[in-house]
Amino acid sequence: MGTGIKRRTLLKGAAAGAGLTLTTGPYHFVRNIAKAAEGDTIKVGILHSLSGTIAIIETSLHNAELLAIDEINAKGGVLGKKLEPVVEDTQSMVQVFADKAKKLLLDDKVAAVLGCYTSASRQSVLPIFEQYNGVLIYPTLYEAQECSKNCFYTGAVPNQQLDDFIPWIIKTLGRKKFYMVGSNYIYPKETNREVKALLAKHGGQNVGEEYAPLGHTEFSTIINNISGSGADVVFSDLVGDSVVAFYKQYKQFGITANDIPICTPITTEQETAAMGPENAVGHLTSFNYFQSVDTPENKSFVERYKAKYGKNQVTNAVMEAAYFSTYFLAQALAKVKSTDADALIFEGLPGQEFNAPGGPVKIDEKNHHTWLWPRIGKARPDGQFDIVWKSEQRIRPDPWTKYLYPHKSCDFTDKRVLERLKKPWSQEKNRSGTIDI
Amino acid sequence: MALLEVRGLTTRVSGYTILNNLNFSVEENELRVLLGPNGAGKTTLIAMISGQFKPIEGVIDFDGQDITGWAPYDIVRAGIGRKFQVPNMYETLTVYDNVMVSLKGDRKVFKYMFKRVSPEESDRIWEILEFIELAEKANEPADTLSHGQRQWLELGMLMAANPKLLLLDEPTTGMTQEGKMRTAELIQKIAKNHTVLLVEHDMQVVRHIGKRVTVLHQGQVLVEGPLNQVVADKRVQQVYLGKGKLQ
Amino acid sequence: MTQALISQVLIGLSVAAILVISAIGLAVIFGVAGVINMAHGQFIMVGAYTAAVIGQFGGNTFWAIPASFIVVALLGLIVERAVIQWIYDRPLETLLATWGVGIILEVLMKLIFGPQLYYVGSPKVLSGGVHLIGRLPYPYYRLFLIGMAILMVAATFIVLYRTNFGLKVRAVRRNRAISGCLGIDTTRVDMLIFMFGSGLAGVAGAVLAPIKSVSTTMGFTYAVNSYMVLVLGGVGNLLGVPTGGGLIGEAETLLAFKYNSVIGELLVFIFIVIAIRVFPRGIFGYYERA
Amino acid sequence: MNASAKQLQILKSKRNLRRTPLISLSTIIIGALVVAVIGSFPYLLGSGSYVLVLTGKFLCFTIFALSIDLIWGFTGILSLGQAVYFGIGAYLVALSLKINYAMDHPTRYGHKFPDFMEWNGLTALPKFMEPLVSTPFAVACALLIPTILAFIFGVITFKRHIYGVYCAVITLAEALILQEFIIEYQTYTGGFNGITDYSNYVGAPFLWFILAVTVACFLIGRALTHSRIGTVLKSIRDNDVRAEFMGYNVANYRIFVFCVAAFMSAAAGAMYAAWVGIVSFLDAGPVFSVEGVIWTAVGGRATLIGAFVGAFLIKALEFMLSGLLADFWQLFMGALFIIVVLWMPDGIVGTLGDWLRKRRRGTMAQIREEEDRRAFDRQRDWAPAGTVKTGEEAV
Repeated sequence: MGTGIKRRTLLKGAAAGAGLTLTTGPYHFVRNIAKAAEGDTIKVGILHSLSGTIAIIETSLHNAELLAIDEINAKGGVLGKKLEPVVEDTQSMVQVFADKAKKLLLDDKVAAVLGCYTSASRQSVLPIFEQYNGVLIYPTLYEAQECSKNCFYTGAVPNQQLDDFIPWIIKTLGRKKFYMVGSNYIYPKETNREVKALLAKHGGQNVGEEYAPLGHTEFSTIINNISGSGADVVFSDLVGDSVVAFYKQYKQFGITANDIPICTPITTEQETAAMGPENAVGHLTSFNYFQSVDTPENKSFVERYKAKYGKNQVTNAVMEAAYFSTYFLAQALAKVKSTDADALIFEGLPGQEFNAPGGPVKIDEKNHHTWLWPRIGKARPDGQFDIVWKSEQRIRPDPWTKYLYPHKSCDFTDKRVLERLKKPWSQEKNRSGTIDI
Repeated sequence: MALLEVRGLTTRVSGYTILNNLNFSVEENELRVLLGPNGAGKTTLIAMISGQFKPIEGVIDFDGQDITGWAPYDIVRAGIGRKFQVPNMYETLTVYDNVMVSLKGDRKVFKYMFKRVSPEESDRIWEILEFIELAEKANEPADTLSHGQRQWLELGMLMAANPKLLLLDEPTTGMTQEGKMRTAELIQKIAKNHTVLLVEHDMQVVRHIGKRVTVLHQGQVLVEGPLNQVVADKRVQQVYLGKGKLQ
Repeated sequence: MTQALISQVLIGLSVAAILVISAIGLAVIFGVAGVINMAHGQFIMVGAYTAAVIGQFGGNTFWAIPASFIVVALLGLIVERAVIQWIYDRPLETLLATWGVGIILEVLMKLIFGPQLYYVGSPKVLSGGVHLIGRLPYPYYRLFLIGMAILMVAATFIVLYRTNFGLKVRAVRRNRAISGCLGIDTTRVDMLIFMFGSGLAGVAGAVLAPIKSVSTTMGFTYAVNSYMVLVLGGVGNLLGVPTGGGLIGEAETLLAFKYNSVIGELLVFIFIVIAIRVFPRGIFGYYERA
Repeated sequence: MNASAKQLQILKSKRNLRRTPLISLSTIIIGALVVAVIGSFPYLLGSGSYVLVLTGKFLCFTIFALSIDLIWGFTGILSLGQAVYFGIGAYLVALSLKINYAMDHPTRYGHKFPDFMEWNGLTALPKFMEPLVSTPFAVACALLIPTILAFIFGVITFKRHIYGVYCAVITLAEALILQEFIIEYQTYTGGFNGITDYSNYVGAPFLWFILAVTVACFLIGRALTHSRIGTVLKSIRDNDVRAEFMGYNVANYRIFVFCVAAFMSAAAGAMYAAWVGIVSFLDAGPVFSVEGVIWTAVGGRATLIGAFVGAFLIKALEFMLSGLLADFWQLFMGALFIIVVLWMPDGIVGTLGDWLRKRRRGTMAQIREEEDRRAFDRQRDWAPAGTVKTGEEAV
């Protein structure tokens, strides 16, 4: 016991030392190495989950972004410098997203960050980007009702996915009784609100609405309810594992696309491949891009992607967005000839055009969302989609859905907004471009 | 009156009647030896008294109060200490702490929280440690002790708890002959100022201690009386035929 | 309404079957070998991936079942030899070690197969369903699952209670030292029983893959559910598995039918915690003497 | 050995047994050093630094690990639901901060109350949440509610003699329930998104506050485990049946320490929420609980400092590796757990301690000799199956 004193103190010393050095020491060492490389490269943060439940989709975004960066560097980079991706694994946990965002901004001092997939992750990092005035390019379709100064949204917003989709279902398919199934978090809930608004507008009918826990894979009950509700079309915004389990069990309970088709704004080629085409065939998806899009740009994009990541890989809309977002960033950097955040946000990125695989896309000058080409695809027996409808013109993004928020809009060229945003974050915490009209 | 009195005690385990309407009592300051062939219900009786099991019928009176069906710790607080068949202490604690934890005193959480070891208590601990000849091992964790020493340590712990009645369940199991003898002496020392109920197989030990003996058979008292008289008893010899002969 | 309810009860049966199938392997490893196997979910996951690979070569579930059993049993052998055999006497620490094993398995599988979801089809024979009651047909595959559940429980019962090996297993479980002295090769018994349990987990993966999604992260949920089933039913008694599974499965589906899936899950968990407080050793668990 | 030598021995043991002071001087010195280093981070690294942010977080984790160490390492209760108390503490504080923040910073919908309530269809702050507007009240709740909860759980668990594996699994289930609950009632909890975008307190003053609380927790832990009650707790861990038959009401001791631990976790959670500015259901879930257990195991059970080492070491490794080799860094974590369990069951600190103790006893040769003697002693008289569970021989 007595001899224990010295021992215990020795331990405390050793332990404490170990603890501290291990937190700070190597970390700074690594950081300094990175610093040495600085100057001849432009750092770009890649912030996706490579492990955990969301890694399934986010890894493909991460791949697409790296592909684009390689291509850009192959063409000589930007301003004579190479783009240097700083990859972080966010482990599908929102806290880690927040952590790593801080790291990228404070320590790596990246020019901009490409990243996030779920709304949860975006909302967890946005406050940080606003506080430290970074640039986030967010390539995912999302529920809208948001426009932050520090974020550029290159994915579809509801008015680009639903405004034509719902009427099309009602008119062309002639199906009016909707049953809504969704995962239990913000994206499906907001989307379904909009769907309901559209139904009211176009004379559709909402016969049921149900939410399953994220990662839920037992849908027999929900399917039973669907068949009981007399619905003639299912609107699903399930995500992740749930999608696959739902379609499989749907088929096993003997419901085909001819009886009750599943219409969804989120099921991609990746899921149809995972659930087995025979389970998906005939069901409908509304997206701005499908692998089957018939343009030379897309053909070569798919080829290059498969060449880099393997034959059996499929491309999807979110990946396409991730891909052209990277090009947007490169072009913007070239345009403003600096990595200054405000320059990128106000001159660089707005109005950027790029001839994406899915057709020419453009970042809106006013609301920092992206003009896209809505399409409706019908799943084929080979897991690809037949494009059964394509909008004639590029659709303007509408961050504030007009059916829900008629008196709101987002405009970063508006005086009031600019006034507000001139102030530093410490004085003015509201960094959104929302204005009332 | 008797310190411990057991009336009509009955218990069954999975259908077998272990104790069958057992009547039995121990006087103040006596050293009582409990004999009996295997399965006679000796250990069960101990378990009943110490509250490990609840009897189906019957009453256990201790020191004038009915302790039937009490929780073990309450029974201990009432003044009954138990020594297990297998040596049974706190392996990672030092010998000293083992005894210290067992010291008599209030055991309520909050009363106990701020208590320190008083000089008197410390002296008591060392007294005991020397009594059981483990003083020079006071700093060693208990699991470094040999089997015999473990048995002794547990006896020491019981002394520290200083109960009115000690239940000793075969304290000499697995000891060498001289180990047994020394244990027997130790028990006699203890018995000077405690009441002891001893379960023992080894006749040499019993002879050595040799006071009043109770023989259990099939869950009932067969004979009770001074050793030599019991040994002479015909029924006892019958019971023990084929089993360990009473030589 | 009543029709829907009855069909719901039937569906509940299949859910129960799924729970039983995923729990039976754990019942052997946890209940018999006494190892708190946190990697159970990952074992199931490996089984499912085996089925996926078999599928790539054109084999269907019936091929996948033996294949997964063998593969995961071998995996179990490796884990047991490398890790578990040293810590049988420290059950709570098997929890930590196997947690590590689980992580490693997940990462390895991700490195080998990539992060995307994998596809496992159900055999042609079992596509379609039979009209029992209500509007919906009852899928053959779910009948098959119920059959599998019964089969697996029966098989385990026979192995544990009707074979010489099972006798040894139970002997070792009661008292390792003594059975060792009686000339039972305890190491071999431990090894085999762990392999058997793992194999069952593999089978679970193989038969569940066609109705669930197959990804490297699928494991955790199964592990959790299995533990719930076991603890509710009672560890160390085979009857506990179907009981626990049945109760949870039916409760979950009926509650989900009455309210919704999320509330269903919630209520079931609460119900379990209360139940365990009432039966500390589970409904069928036996009490250690003393 | 002869009598006089014996007496000498005894005297020596007596001298050695003079209780170590609550905290030895050298401990104070080194402890102060560590505290000083961490406390000066804001100046060493700049108040905006990322490492600073992490340090505050790790300190909260340290307290969390410490609480697990108290119940697991010292009393032998393995709880896989400790995050329940951490989570409740964190959520209550986060809610209060969020409500206040929303009041003067309109959310993205332009309303004066948390946005997750808005998109779940509320039009105003629900009545029962209005008390949370006062942060002190929220903090009080954050500390008390978990403790009371722990008391209730403790009573219904330990009074029924549930411990070991069953306790582990029940507590696991509790963590799952809370997680489900948070996700389901997202109207009030933010659900899957968690609660974010409120003013956090990153900066020197709050770091020092966290540091102070951490030190306090260590002192409490030390006082608890070093005092006489600590010995009782250890004896319960070693052999609860014997303790019961020594007249200790084991259940009460378990409940007591369980409540203390819950209180610490809650405090850690409360500070965590205020420091990092985001909480999610994961902070209340089973995975986080198990992580805590693993920190304790790696650092060293039954050694307070082990909690500190474990939490810092693993979290630091995790965050560095996940940056350097994003794809397969987790392999190392998995391997680490296995290695620790197999080769250093007492964790890093414990193993170091053993080693030092042995060194002090003399040369390796002497040690081996001693070990042999011990082994011989233990063999000397045949021990009955020492493996038999206590009390099993009864009946």
